[in-house]
Order: sequence, then structure tokens, then C-alpha cells
Amino acid sequence: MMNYSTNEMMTVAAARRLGNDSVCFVGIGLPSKAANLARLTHAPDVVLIYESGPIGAKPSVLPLSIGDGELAETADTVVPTGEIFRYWLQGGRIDVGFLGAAQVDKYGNINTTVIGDYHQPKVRLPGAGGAPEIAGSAKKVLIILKQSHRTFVDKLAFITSVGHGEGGDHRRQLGLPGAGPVAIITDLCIMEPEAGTNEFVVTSLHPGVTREQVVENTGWAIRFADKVAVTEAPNETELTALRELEARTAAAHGQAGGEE
Amino acid sequence: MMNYSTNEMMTVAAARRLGNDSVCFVGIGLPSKAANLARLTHAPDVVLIYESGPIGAKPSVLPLSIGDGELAETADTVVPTGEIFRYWLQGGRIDVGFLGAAQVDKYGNINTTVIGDYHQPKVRLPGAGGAPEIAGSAKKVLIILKQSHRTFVDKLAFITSVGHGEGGDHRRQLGLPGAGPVAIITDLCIMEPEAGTNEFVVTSLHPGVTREQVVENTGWAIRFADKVAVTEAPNETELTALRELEARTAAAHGQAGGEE
Amino acid sequence: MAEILTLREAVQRFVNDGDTLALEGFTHLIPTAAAHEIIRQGRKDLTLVRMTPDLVYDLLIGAGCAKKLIFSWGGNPGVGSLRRLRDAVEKGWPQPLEIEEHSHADLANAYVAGASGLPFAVLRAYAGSDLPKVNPLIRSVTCPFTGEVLAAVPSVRPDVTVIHAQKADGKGNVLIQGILGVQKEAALAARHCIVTVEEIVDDLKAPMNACVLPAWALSAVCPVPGGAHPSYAHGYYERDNRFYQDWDPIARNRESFTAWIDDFIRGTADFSAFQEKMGQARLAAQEAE
Amino acid sequence: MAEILTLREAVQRFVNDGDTLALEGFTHLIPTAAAHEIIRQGRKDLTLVRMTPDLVYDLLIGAGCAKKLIFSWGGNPGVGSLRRLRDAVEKGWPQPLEIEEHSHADLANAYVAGASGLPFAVLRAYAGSDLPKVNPLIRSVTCPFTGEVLAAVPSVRPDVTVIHAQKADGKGNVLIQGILGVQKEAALAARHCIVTVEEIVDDLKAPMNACVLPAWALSAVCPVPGGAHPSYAHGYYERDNRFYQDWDPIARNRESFTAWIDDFIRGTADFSAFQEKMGQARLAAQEAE
Repeated sequence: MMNYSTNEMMTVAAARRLGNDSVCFVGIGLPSKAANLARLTHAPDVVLIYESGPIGAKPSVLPLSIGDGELAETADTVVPTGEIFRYWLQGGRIDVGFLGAAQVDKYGNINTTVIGDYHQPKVRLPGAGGAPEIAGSAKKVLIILKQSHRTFVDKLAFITSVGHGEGGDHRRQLGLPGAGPVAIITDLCIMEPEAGTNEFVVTSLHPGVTREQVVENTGWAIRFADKVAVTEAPNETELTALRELEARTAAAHGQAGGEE
Repeated sequence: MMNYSTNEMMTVAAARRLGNDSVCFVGIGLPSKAANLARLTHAPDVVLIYESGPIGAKPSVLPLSIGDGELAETADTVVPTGEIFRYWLQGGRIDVGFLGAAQVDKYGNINTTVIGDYHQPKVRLPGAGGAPEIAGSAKKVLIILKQSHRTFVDKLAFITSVGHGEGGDHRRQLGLPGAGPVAIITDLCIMEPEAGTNEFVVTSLHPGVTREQVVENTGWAIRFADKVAVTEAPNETELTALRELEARTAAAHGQAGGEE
Repeated sequence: MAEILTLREAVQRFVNDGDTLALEGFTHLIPTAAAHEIIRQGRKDLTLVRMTPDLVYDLLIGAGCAKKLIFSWGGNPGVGSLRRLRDAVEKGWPQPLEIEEHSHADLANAYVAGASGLPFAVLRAYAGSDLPKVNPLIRSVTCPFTGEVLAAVPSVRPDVTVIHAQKADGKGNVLIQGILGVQKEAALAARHCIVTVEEIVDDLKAPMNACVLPAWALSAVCPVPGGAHPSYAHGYYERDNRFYQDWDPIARNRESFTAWIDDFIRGTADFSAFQEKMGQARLAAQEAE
Repeated sequence: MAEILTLREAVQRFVNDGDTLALEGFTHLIPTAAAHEIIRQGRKDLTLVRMTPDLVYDLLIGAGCAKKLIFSWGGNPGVGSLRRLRDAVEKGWPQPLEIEEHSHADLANAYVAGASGLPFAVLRAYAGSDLPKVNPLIRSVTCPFTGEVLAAVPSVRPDVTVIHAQKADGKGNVLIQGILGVQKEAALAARHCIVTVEEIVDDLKAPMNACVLPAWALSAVCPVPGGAHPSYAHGYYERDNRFYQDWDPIARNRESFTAWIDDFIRGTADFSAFQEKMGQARLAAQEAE
């Protein structure tokens, strides 16, 4: 078995969640990396849609921006951004919304707006982008981000994009069409919403990761499912595809595909 | 001077109302013929927009349908029909809406829907098409149709597309953005709205036409402006251009450009 | 995900009695072959949606397939009336036809709203027009910022949309070029979309920003060369203006119309058989002249 | 009707202090040269609208041109924060910056509504999000058919929109290809639109359904080759990823930023002089390595 980093484990675990033939609305950075890894391995027919306009993008290197020329050149078609949000996302045609986050809470709500008070911010984050409506309208949502006390927080300063809201059937009460987040994939584990409460609980630990590590790196009292699996380690096919993708990206851009 | 028909006079008189550089939303049939005659004579830069999608069409023969291939091939661009109505018409970018009609009343309101009761129609006409919103949103409107007792009626069975409504400032009260119809051009005369009442009165008689003829062919008590001009007869340039256009059309389609 | 099917299979699988059906194509790429096949299969009680009913809906209405028509302009372009549509509205033959009437701007916006997953469309329309008096589905909304009152109309969301396009690739991705009308919106507004195409090619060679409908947004792609006749397919064939003129006497009375569809549509196995029969009839007519 | 002008003339004629200004371009075709020229001409109190403020608005905000920002995602793509934007929001330097914050779907719809001449846009958005709590312009409307409550947002209708495109013809008709973003809508939503282009050609050779803005819908067309740097112009040059990285230390503190714009923008006569100076500086930096 090959050695691999925790970041590689995270990307591979996220990629595996994308089925072939699914239509995926891809955020830039980690989601884009995982989605393209899926396309280059088990899901060659996954359809990647970027908010800048490309539908069916098949980039050979990772984009640095959400609208790199490579995305347009490899797409089945390139439509206006308004159409992406109107006909394709709101129109109910996205199977999977694949999001990153600055912070997430136990119900899969996401903050990408601000740390501290909105009007007197400690840290001003980039803002919503496409996430609120991806989180609302995609049939399901996957969230990928590195786990730490600062990113997995008990109480978000700001809910930019809703997950399961206050838990339970709150999301349904809000009238949102999509099912919301079905998994959070981190460098330590996979969390999934518990039936009933819709609180995210750990359902799979990556190989070698302990429960204590997860607890230490989570800002709320994280719980574990009755049965916690061990994530299958990245196999050679996955790792090779990922590393070649990153190498092509570095060669093309002089930098890695954005992690942010 | 060349001989000419009353239909030719009507088309030429209508064409003259289109300024160069004006942006014209063109209905099929008589409006399309007059607008293209303008483009082929004094207004080479007039911009013709058809509801099917062509912007800046420059057909060498008259279209039989509102979406003939010739319109697409000669246009600056071809956009979806929804965009025509949304960005270009409702967006306030049309200088002149050029409409035909089945019936018109003294305030320039148009019926293209039904003769008799709507639910028990004597004659079912084609319906609204693009006219209600062209009549509403174009900065000004020109109406072209052959004059008769049956087409210039005192009371419309149905107002499909509004002109000056009930007259006076009724149109403004309705909140319509455009100025409404500024002329009705017929095979007998030109009518324009009287200041204040916005009732259409005859402001120019075509050469050889008498007031009696106009009165006989109008279903309401038509009035004449204080000064009634005599329309300038079609000149050789205009007639030649019109006849060549019609000849090209007949040769291409095996029929004349639709009069309906 | 689009399957590549015969038109017969596609209509069998996706078009049901009672469905709301949109056959779109704005003078260009009108899906005539699909209308024929729906008549052949004897579908009933359809609610037909189309901006310009044209000959395709004159056919479906006269053949007794429709109970309701949602439209904005019903004529035979460049010729005159739609005789079967008028007979149904004015005389209730072959059955009463409920009509729901809009303007082009309204229906175009309603398709856009349908494609956008919205229940209604907002537009500046109808002030001073009598149409809202006869169509209770033309309502209003007030802008929460300016107080302006605008028209609100229900979005169009057909059970099935059928359009015709120039070509598809082997996966079922479709390219439309030229006059686009509301086809893309009609396709995306529907639960199922069937696309008939002139041909299936290896590579669409689509310009980067062309109108492409991806296979996964469609239900069926059916090769039907000539399937838009008598309208045209840009780059393939021109509008058959003669047929639009010939249609008027055929559709003018009930007997000649019924004889025509019994002979040419119900009496042919598919569109290609129709084309052959029509070609022979025209040849015979020419020789008789 | 578009006049073909220098960028300097176009900004002098159409951009005024206090205007609402949209510089659009979604990672592609960002109108950087126009932002420079607005700084050179010292415009003040602008309300800036843009989905992704990017480096262009970091420049304008840091240079003191802006009093308000309407946006939906403010970062340096692939690098990190916009330092000048954050300094203005967090510390009020060089002046307080009012922010009005939306999501991408909201602003994209708001541009569409602006281009459509509507006062507001309707979309399914924001349920469960805190954004409506901090943006009183996110309101709601109720569907008059289904009763569904949807988000209503004001349309964007700038005084001036500036976009960059690949080419124009001699009349001023503009062709945009590749990633289109919201440029067409931003152009048509504005009272005036300035388009900077890579080149002016005899014939656009535009595919039939390409994104073409007709000259008569524009105010000015300005040839500015390279004017979208450090973003890219599809078919002309690639994204200068290095510049996005280099921007971070320049913008990181007030002194280095001010020195940079004094030197490279206020200290150059136009974009071509900027390009020359930038080229020399990069050469010198390479030699020093």
C-alpha cells in the first residue's frame, strides 16, 4: 500500500461519494479537486457544472479560479452565469452540490461570511458566493473541509448557507427543495446526519485516526454513530490519479489548484 | 411620375415614418414590408428586430413567417424569443413598435382577438402575439392597415393591445412606459392623435383621396385636423425599391410577402 | 438521461392521455413528425401549449387529441387562419376546445419561469388590454421596492415537451442553431423532453456558447430526418411555403381534413412512410397539372 | 449608439462622481484597465456593484474611489483575501465602506431583472440564511397561484457598466466568447455601457447565436489590448496567475499598496504605459532573482 497524506485521504473519500452519471455543482478548491478526481477514476460520466457557466467541464488540470479557460474549452456548453443559477440549479437539475466552508456547525450549516459581529467583524470572510442556493436547491449536498476546533464550531457567528438549520425537520419546515447535506468529509473522518435529529455524527474514521483526535478537533460535543466504520485507505489508482492531477496542475499554473 | 397603387402609397408612407438609426420591433406582413422598404431607401441603418429572435435583420426578400431563415442569416445576432421580449422590448430598447391590426378604434386601440363575444365568437382571429407588450413598451408605435368600415370601428369587441385607451391621458394613468401610437397609416390617409384628446384625426390625405372616401371607410365619426396635408406621392426611388423587393420575394417564395 | 429511440417508442413511453404537452419551435424546427405520431397513437384529452399553434396543432385539434389549448397567436403564417382551430373554438368540432389565451411576452416569460423552477413569471404586460378579463390566470404582483404593479402569470411546466433540432451526438447531446424561439426553455421546463433530430453525428462541433441541451437533461432523442417539414431546419432544408398554402384547402372543411389525416397520417406507419406517400401525391398532382 | 473612443475619453464622458458603477467579468474578461483609468481620473463616492469584487475593486476601494460595495463573494481567487476590501470593512481605511451583501444567485438574477427593465427579481433563495437579517433589501413576494413565498431582490440598474470583450467591429458591435458571466445582463441593465476590447476587426465572424452586443445598445467601445490583465481573454492571453499571487503582498499593507498605485497607476498616463512599466519592473525583478 502507498503512503498518503490526510489531505489525500480527505479528497479521495470525498471523490468516492460522487456517483457516475450524477450532475454535480462544483465549488472551487477542495470540491473541485475531489469532483475531478471522481471523474478521472470511478465516475467518468459525472457531469461537472461550475457557476461561471461551463456545463460538463472535463478539465485536465485543476482550475485556479471558478472560470478558468480550461473549463470552458472542455465543457459541453458554456452558458451565462444567470442561466446556471436559474435553469440548472433552481430548475432542480443538480443532483449534488459540492461545497467547501470556512466554518460548519453540527447541523451542517455553513458560515463563509464573517467571524465576530457582522457590523464590527473580527475577520471578514469572502461571503456567500453561490453556496446559499446550492445548499438550498441541490438534491443533496456534500461538504468538504479540514477539521479543527476553529472550523467545526458549536455556534456559528453567521449562517451563510443552511444545512439542517436547527436540526430535526427544520429544513423541511423552511420549505427548501433539496435534502441538504448528507455528508461532511474531513481529513479525519466522515460525518453523516443522524436519523431524526439530523445532527452530524461520525460514521467513519479514516485509517489511524482516533476518536480522541476527532473530539479534540471539533468545537461541539461530537457524537459517534453506533457503528463507526474505518474508511478504506486510498488505493493506488486513486492516489496515482490524484497526484498526476496535482502535478499537471502545478506544471500548468505554477501553483497548486487553490485549497481555499 | 410613376403610377402607383393605394397599397404602394400606404407602404411608402409608412416606411417614411422610420428614421435612420431607429430600433424597430417589426410585426410580420405590412409592417415588415414597410420597415424593409425604409431600410432599402432612406434609412439604411434602421435596426430591425423580429420577435422570433433576429436582431439587426437585413433580409433581401420579405419573410413569409416571423422566423424565416433569411432573417437569422442576415442578422447581427439571433437570441432566444424570451430574451427579445425581456431584455430588448421590456428593457426599454425599442424606439418604434410597428404593428398591423385586424381592427382599430379612434384611440388607436387594436383588436386581433375576436369578432363578437369572446366566448361565443363570430370570428376567431389569431390572437395577441407580441402586440400587447409592443404596444405597451415601445417608445412609440406605428400602426399600418387598410382602411374600411369593418377595420376602423367605433367600438372594438375586444381590446387586445392598448393605444390611448379611453383617450386623453388614460394611457399615462395605466402606467405604460411607451408613448403609444403616434400614427395610423392606411391606404387612404395618415391619422395622428390630436393633442389633448389623443383621438386619431386625419392629418394627411394621400394624393387623389377625398375626405368623403375617408369618412365612408371609417366606422367612427372621423375628424380632420385643422390643416390636412396631402401626402407626397411615392417617388421613383421608393417605388422601384418596393417593386424590386416584392419581385425578389415572389421569385424566392413563389408568393408575395404575407399581407396578413 | 436521453435514450436514443424511435419516435414511436418515445411517444409510447413518455406521452400519456391527459398530459400537458408542449410542441415548440418558433416558425423554425417545428416538430411536425411528433404531432403525426401522437395522432397515430390516438392520444386523447391533451392540454396543448404552444405560442403559435400553427399547422401542428391544427392537426392535433382536428384529429381530436386535444381538450385544451394554451397559446398566444393562432394562425397559418403568411396564409391566414387555422381552420381546425377555428372550427373547434367556434363550433366545438370534433369536440369543444377550452382555450387559455396569453400574449407572446407572457408565454415566453412563462417558459423561462418554468425552466427556472419558479411557479410564476413577472412581466410588465397587459395594462389596458382585455386579455386579463377573459383569462383569470393573468394576475398581478406588487414590487416590494417600488410599489409598481406588474403582471404575474403561471409558469409553463409541461409533462412532456417535444422539440426538433438539427443534430445530436451519439450520447444524445443536442445542438440547436438559428432561430431558437423558446425551445430550450420549453425543454427544461418539462418533466420529460423528447427531441427529434435531423441526424446523429459523431461530434456536434458546437461553438462554445451555442445552444446545446445536454443528454442528461433529456428523456429521448429520435432521429427523424425532415421531421420539421413543412417548417425548416436551418442548414438542412428550407420552409415549404407551398405546403402552408396547400394546407388551407385541406383543413378548410371537416371531410377533406379527415380524409387527409386518415390517408396520410393514420394510413402511414411512420414519418418516413408519410414522406414517401406525400412525395408520390405531389408528383401525381404535378403530372395532372 | 457606441462611439469608438479612447478609454480616457469614455471614462471622462460617462463616469461621474457618485455614480453606481458595475465592472463585470466573471474571472474572465475582467475590465482592469477601466478600473485603473477611474483611479487616474480620481472618481469619488462610487457605489460599486460586482458579484466578485476581485482585484479590480480592491484597487478602487483602496484608492478611495468607493463609498459602497454591492457584492456576493469578495476574495482573491486561488490566493486568499482581498486586503484592501477587508481593511475598508474592518478598519474603515481609507474611508468607511458601506456593504450590501447578496448571494451569487441573487445578484445574477438582479442583473437579469435589470436588463429586463424590471424593478425586482424573484428567486428561491435565502431560506434559513442569515443574509436577509443584515440586508434589508432582501424581501419576499408570494406567488399568486401557489402561495409559495419567494425571495424578492431589487434589480441592479447601474448608471454605468464597464465590461471587457474580445473584439468589436468598426461600427462598434461587440462579440464575447467563452465564459460569459453576467456581462451581457450588466451591459443591458445600465444607462451607459462602456466596452473595452482587445481589438477592432473588420468582421466579427460571430456564430449565429453568439453573444453579440449591438453597437446601438452601447455608449462607447474602447480598444485596450490586454485590458483584462491579470484575468484572461479567451483566444488572446491566459490568466496571469503569478500576478494574483504578487498582489497579496502589495495589497497587504496600506503603504505598499499606496506606493504601488502612485507608481503604477497614478504614475502612468494610460494602460499601455502601465503595461510597459509593469513589464520593466518584472524584468528587473527576474534579473534580481
